[in-house]
Amino acid sequence: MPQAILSLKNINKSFGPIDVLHDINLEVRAGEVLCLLGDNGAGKSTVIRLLSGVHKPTSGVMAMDGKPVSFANPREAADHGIATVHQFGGTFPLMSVGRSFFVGREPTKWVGPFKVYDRKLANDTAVKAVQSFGITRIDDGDRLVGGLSGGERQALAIARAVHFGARVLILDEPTAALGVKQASHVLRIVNEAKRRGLAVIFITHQVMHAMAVGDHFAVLIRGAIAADFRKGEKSREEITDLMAGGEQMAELEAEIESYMAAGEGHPEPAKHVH
Amino acid sequence: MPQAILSLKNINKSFGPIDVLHDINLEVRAGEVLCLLGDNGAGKSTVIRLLSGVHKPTSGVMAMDGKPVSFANPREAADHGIATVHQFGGTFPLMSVGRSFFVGREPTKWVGPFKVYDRKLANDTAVKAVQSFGITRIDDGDRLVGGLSGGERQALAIARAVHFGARVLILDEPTAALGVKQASHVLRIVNEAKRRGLAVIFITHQVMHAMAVGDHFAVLIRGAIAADFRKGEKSREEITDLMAGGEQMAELEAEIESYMAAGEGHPEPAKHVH
Amino acid sequence: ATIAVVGGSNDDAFWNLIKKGIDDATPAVVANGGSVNYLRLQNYDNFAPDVVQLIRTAISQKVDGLVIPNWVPEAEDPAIKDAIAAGIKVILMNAGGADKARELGAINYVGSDEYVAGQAGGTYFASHGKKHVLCVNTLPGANNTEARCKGVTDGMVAGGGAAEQLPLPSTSFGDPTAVAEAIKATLLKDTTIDGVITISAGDADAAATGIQQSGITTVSLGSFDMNAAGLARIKGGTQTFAIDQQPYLQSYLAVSLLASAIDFGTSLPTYPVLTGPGIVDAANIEATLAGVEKGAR
Amino acid sequence: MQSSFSPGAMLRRPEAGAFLGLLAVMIFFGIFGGLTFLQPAGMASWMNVASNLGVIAIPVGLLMIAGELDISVGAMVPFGAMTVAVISGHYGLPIWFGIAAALSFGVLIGLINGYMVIRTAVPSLIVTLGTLFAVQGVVLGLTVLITKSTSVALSTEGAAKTIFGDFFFGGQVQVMVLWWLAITAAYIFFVHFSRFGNWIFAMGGDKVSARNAGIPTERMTILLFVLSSTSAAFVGMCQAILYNSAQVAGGQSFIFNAIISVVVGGVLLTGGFGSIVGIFFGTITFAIVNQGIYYTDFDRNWSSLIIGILLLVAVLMNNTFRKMALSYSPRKMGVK
Amino acid sequence: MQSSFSPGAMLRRPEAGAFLGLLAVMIFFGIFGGLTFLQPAGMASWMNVASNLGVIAIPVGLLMIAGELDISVGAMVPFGAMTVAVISGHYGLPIWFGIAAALSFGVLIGLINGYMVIRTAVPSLIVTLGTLFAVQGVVLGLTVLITKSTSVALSTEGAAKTIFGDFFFGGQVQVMVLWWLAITAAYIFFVHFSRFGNWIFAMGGDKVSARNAGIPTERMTILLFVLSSTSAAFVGMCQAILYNSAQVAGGQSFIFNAIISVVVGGVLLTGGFGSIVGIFFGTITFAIVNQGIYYTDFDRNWSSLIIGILLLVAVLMNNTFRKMALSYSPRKMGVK
Ligand SMILES: Nc1ncnc2c1ncn2[C@@H]1O[C@H](COP(=O)(O)OP(=O)(O)OP(=O)(O)O)[C@@H](O)[C@H]1O
Ligand SMILES: Nc1ncnc2c1ncn2[C@@H]1O[C@H](COP(=O)(O)OP(=O)(O)OP(=O)(O)O)[C@@H](O)[C@H]1O
Ligand SMILES: [Mg+2]
Ligand SMILES: [Mg+2]
Repeated sequence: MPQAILSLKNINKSFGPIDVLHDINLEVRAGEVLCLLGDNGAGKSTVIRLLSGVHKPTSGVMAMDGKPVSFANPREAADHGIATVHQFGGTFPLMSVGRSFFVGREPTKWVGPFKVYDRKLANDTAVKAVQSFGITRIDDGDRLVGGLSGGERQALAIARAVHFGARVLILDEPTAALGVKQASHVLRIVNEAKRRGLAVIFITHQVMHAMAVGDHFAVLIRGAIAADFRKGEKSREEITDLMAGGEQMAELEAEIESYMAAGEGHPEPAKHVH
Repeated sequence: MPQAILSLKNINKSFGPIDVLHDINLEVRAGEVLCLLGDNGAGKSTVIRLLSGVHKPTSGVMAMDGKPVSFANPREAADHGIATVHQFGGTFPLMSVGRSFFVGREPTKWVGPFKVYDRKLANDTAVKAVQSFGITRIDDGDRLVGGLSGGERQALAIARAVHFGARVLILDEPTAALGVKQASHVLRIVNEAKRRGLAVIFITHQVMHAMAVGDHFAVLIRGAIAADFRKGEKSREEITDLMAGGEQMAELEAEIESYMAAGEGHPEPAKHVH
Repeated sequence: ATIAVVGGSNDDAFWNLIKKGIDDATPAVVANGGSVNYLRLQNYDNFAPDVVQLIRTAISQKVDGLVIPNWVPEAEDPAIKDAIAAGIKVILMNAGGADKARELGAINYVGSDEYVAGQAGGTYFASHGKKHVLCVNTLPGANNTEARCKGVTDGMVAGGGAAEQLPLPSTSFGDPTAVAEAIKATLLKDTTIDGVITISAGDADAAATGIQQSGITTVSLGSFDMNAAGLARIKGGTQTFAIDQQPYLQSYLAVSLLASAIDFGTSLPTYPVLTGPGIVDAANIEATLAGVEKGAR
Repeated sequence: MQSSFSPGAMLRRPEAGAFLGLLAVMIFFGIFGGLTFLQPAGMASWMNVASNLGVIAIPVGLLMIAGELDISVGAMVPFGAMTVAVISGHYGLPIWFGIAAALSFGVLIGLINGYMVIRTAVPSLIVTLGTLFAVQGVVLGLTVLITKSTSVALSTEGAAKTIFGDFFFGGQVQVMVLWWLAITAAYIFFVHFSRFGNWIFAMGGDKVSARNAGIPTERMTILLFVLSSTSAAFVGMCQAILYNSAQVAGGQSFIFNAIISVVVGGVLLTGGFGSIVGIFFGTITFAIVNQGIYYTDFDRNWSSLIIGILLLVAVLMNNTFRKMALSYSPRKMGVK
Repeated sequence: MQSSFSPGAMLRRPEAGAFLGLLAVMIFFGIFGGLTFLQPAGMASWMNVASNLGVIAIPVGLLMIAGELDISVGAMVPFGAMTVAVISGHYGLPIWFGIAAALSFGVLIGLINGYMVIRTAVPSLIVTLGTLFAVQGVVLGLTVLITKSTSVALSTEGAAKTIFGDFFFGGQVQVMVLWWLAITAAYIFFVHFSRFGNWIFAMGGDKVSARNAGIPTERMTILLFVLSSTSAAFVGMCQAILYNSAQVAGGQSFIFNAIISVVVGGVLLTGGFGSIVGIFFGTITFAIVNQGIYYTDFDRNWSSLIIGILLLVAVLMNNTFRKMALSYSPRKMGVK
């Protein structure tokens, strides 16, 4: 197994009196997708915010390539090669696709004595990057982001992260608001990033999506790591139960199961309650 | 089959030059869950907005119990017994749970000559309604909504709709941002509403969720109904393809499938690309 | 002759009387083939630059004559000199004085003087036995209002009394209740005050109420400039006097003198032409009211 | 279930910060100004100022709770005053004509503001900045056109004078104080006890969701703009009757004074949070600070500085209380 | 790919509305005022007004693009003027001391505004309203304390006079016009060509996302507040040198005039959209409307009305253009 790019050791995080994370230990490796699972409020986004320099841990050690690091702000994390697509936001409706893509890392060129924003390069790069992820409808980098669909915006954010994320790509619920096609697009993008040798951290509430791309799974329950296992070590039912905070999801799952089993064989319509 | 409570006949909807819906025909019956499926931007939320009085159709007929109706505003739709939880928003962070629950339909009582807002009744009703859906952590109606978790807020919105939605309950992607446990809670709520005899319209991008509760499925592709079938008439793969706008989802699905098949039997970890 | 007149803010009662004087003088100018253009300040918020701007506007319009108040000499003088250098005949009106007019090369000064008007008010108070006067300034920091209050103080001191200024914050400007209550509070706190003077006629409306509220009947009220309500008070005895600089005359004379000088080469030996300060009190209230009827006072 | 009368719950109410601010200001001026300003004559002093401001501040505050701003009130005060003075003073028509006309113009400008805000996506700050200038221009232009003057006298006798522009209680207190108290009580009922108040909070929280919840947001928006500009015209009208005269200029100080009172009273500028009682306290606080300095020995030249610092301190205090309100949950969240 | 020089693309730019507005205003005054105001002397008239306003309007507009407001500029103009007048006029110290002090105070107040905005969640409208009053109070109090007067004379000779407060071009045009053009060019580079401009737009679009994208949002916010209050102090200082005197009062008209220029220039009050060229056009438009009336035969009393209507029309026009910009997509969306 390769050495971890990024590792968390005994990380704790409190917001004032509220303890959110408790003794987190995690490792992320190149060419591997780590799925971070857990209930609403379990602390997944908080872990991400520590890794991307938005917050600082209250205690514990973060290390890159074995050397301890500390990020004063998101910029420093980005400079260390950590690219993050946060759960909400990340795009700017009234900005052009090109400018939005390069926000905070604008490409410049020299024009005489002045270093100016290279609009053409930015637009071309942005359009190419987005199209390489299959969103071919975006062909004008001057178009405003506000005019894109939700799936297109998500793709833009991810394309941006992949473009700049030299080593670690972090995606916080990238598929939540997406349709089946867009979601599968995102999953393909994750597989593509993994194939390119990036380490990926992927957060989702959908077992199917997690299982489709994950190599390694960590489940958070109320701020602590409740389970940490590799692909194939646990069944879908076990993972689902863990994602639900360790409770038995039996009833509903059973209903879904029974339907699915039946569904293949085209059962007769269920009886209705009137 | 019982008579349709709500039906759409040849409904079209354009925003200025943009045609969004095209010749929609749909029927919703009591005690039945209609799943509205489709890609991002297919027009699902637009259908919902017509049904809930936010927009008016450009042409076509909407009927309740066979009689044509037209809603001038959301209030009129609500007065006809149509309760909607919209895709975004619907809760007010700086309002109390009780006031948020009753917003627009505040309970009043007479105090001398004055008709005043009945805070106690509102709080008690709201807390009871939310708790009856399993969210027992909310026990004070004066608490501000902004302090609730995403799942709790969603439950509040649904509990509100069920409480007022005498006949038709519409949920637009209620499970999108929810954890596995919360999502299954919502699915149980849908089943409970159905059992109580409500007609439910349910929008989701997750096949599993759709199949877990749906009796009847309608798939929108680019603003038109591309398929309309009942429970058991189509397989999960077929539904998934339809949800993705009719395209083949084969590759990725295959990967998921293969994993799932293998998952049950604890396969050895997949090889990594380094 | 084409004549430009620069004047005070649009919504200022005083400058409306100036406008009446201009309007009444205009027919004679027009009859001789000329025109009169009245350039008014929008407000007093950016005073000196705006005034200079209006002078330059007049220069750019290539007028023959300019009637201009010299409110802020440091700022206006260069522009007025430029105007004269451009061949424009200038009369200073309302503010500036004879010495300034001579220094700049203007042909005359028509008007009163804020400081002199203030002095007249102070002297009037002192000669009526008042010992301690409050000058209420709702626009502290502005040149003209500061000069008025300073004049009152010097006039009182010369007459053996004392005076002080009450500056109100900008949050009280235009709220008569806040002005009235500020005056009342000051009167209650310092019972030696026996006279109040306001820097504008509108403030006197509020001051009258404030004095009445204080319950101190020995306080007499004066005001700079006057309005209908103030004149009614003078007639009714609840206000003692108003300082009038007869704005109608200022503009009427200034425009007429200037037009005549340009068109016919006349010149007036009287230098300067003083239109004030005049005091309106119970003695001459009836005649004043007759002028008010006709919109000239 | 938590009792709603616990000290903790009290501290989380929107008016908590405003109330503590009021106490602090009273203690401050009590120490530096003696207690004159708490005795009847002194109280009348700031009550009169607070009443004129308060009648305008409450509807302005309601607009802020609903997520809008109205700065055209600064032109509506002289508009109301001038309308009654021109109609009943200059033309000598019965005073009730003038009163009716002043209030009607208030309604009219409110309708214009409201319609422009709901029909266009232009922020209300900009819309009402436009009407502020436009109404100022109309008042000046029409007044001069009609009366050849910018100051119009008005003398009122009888019932209208007693009801709108007189003093009572030993000739010290303006009838406006009674109006203010009555109107505040009516607003408290309207906002905190009737169902409509809930609608205003919902609109400020999320306008689209509020509309979807069946609230007639457009009608409410127009109603609130009509309330604020009519209230401003009402105050102007009463001032003209009280002071027997109306000026074209002035009234602009009501813009910032009302905003300060509302914000000091705990209303959130971004909408969705606040209370009438808070605005009431905020108005009194502002009036005491504005007038209290005359009871002290401070140099009057520093009054603006004191007002500015008060505003910043009050807002920071409210901010703290609002955070407490939001983070409140009956149990401690977190691990273990 | 769509060429960025097509007429359609031009119309979608933020300054399109502002440019058409400027044309409309020029035509309007061309018809009603003759062409005098387009001849050199007339041009100097509105150019001088526009230059003083423009130097302040651009940083105020940048703050609006970044989602903030600064109304304390209304107190910074007299503060800057008074500082240089007191130091170099009253105390007679070298003019460069006064200039340095005026600008330093600008930086200081900007830092205070910026820190309060980033450290607290209080909206910048309220924070700067507080500093507006506080600075007004300080200027009045200190000036009276030091000089026993509210108007201080200042006479400047030599280089400082030539650079900051003189006329050129036949004694018609203020040097401020040169400053304005140079500063505008610098801002155009800074905002539209350097990378920092992108940061400002991102901050106005979504501050949290901007920070997460690695933009030093706090430092940028402080920088922008420093820019606006220093620019206001600069304008005040130059006015004092030009007019040889400084008054305590005044400057407040810059608040609304700057906001109007910025909004007429196509900047979105809620942030994230606008352009320097637009603000430049907006400032000229405002200056022409403000001065143009003196070249017409209209009754001067109606000028406020004209300004108010101009503002509303300009904003509605910009609104239309912004909608076009947003809904633009190379292909028609929809069914079939
Ligand atoms: N800045 C903060 N201050 C106080 N509490 C916070 C803060 N940020 C997060 N929390 C709390 O920490 C807990 C974990 O939040 P987090 O956003 O990490 O959950 P999550 O696992 O991402 O949930 P979800 O699946 O809903 O996105 C929650 O209880 C949340 O209220
Ligand atoms: N008010 C509007 N004006 C113009 N176009 C609109 C409007 N509302 C929706 N549309 C367009 O109509 C189409 C359908 O939108 P809708 O929100 O109904 O999609 P959806 O199926 O709910 O998608 P999602 O799964 O992403 O929520 C989209 O292309 C959208 O841009
Ligand atoms: Mg999260
Ligand atoms: Mg939708």
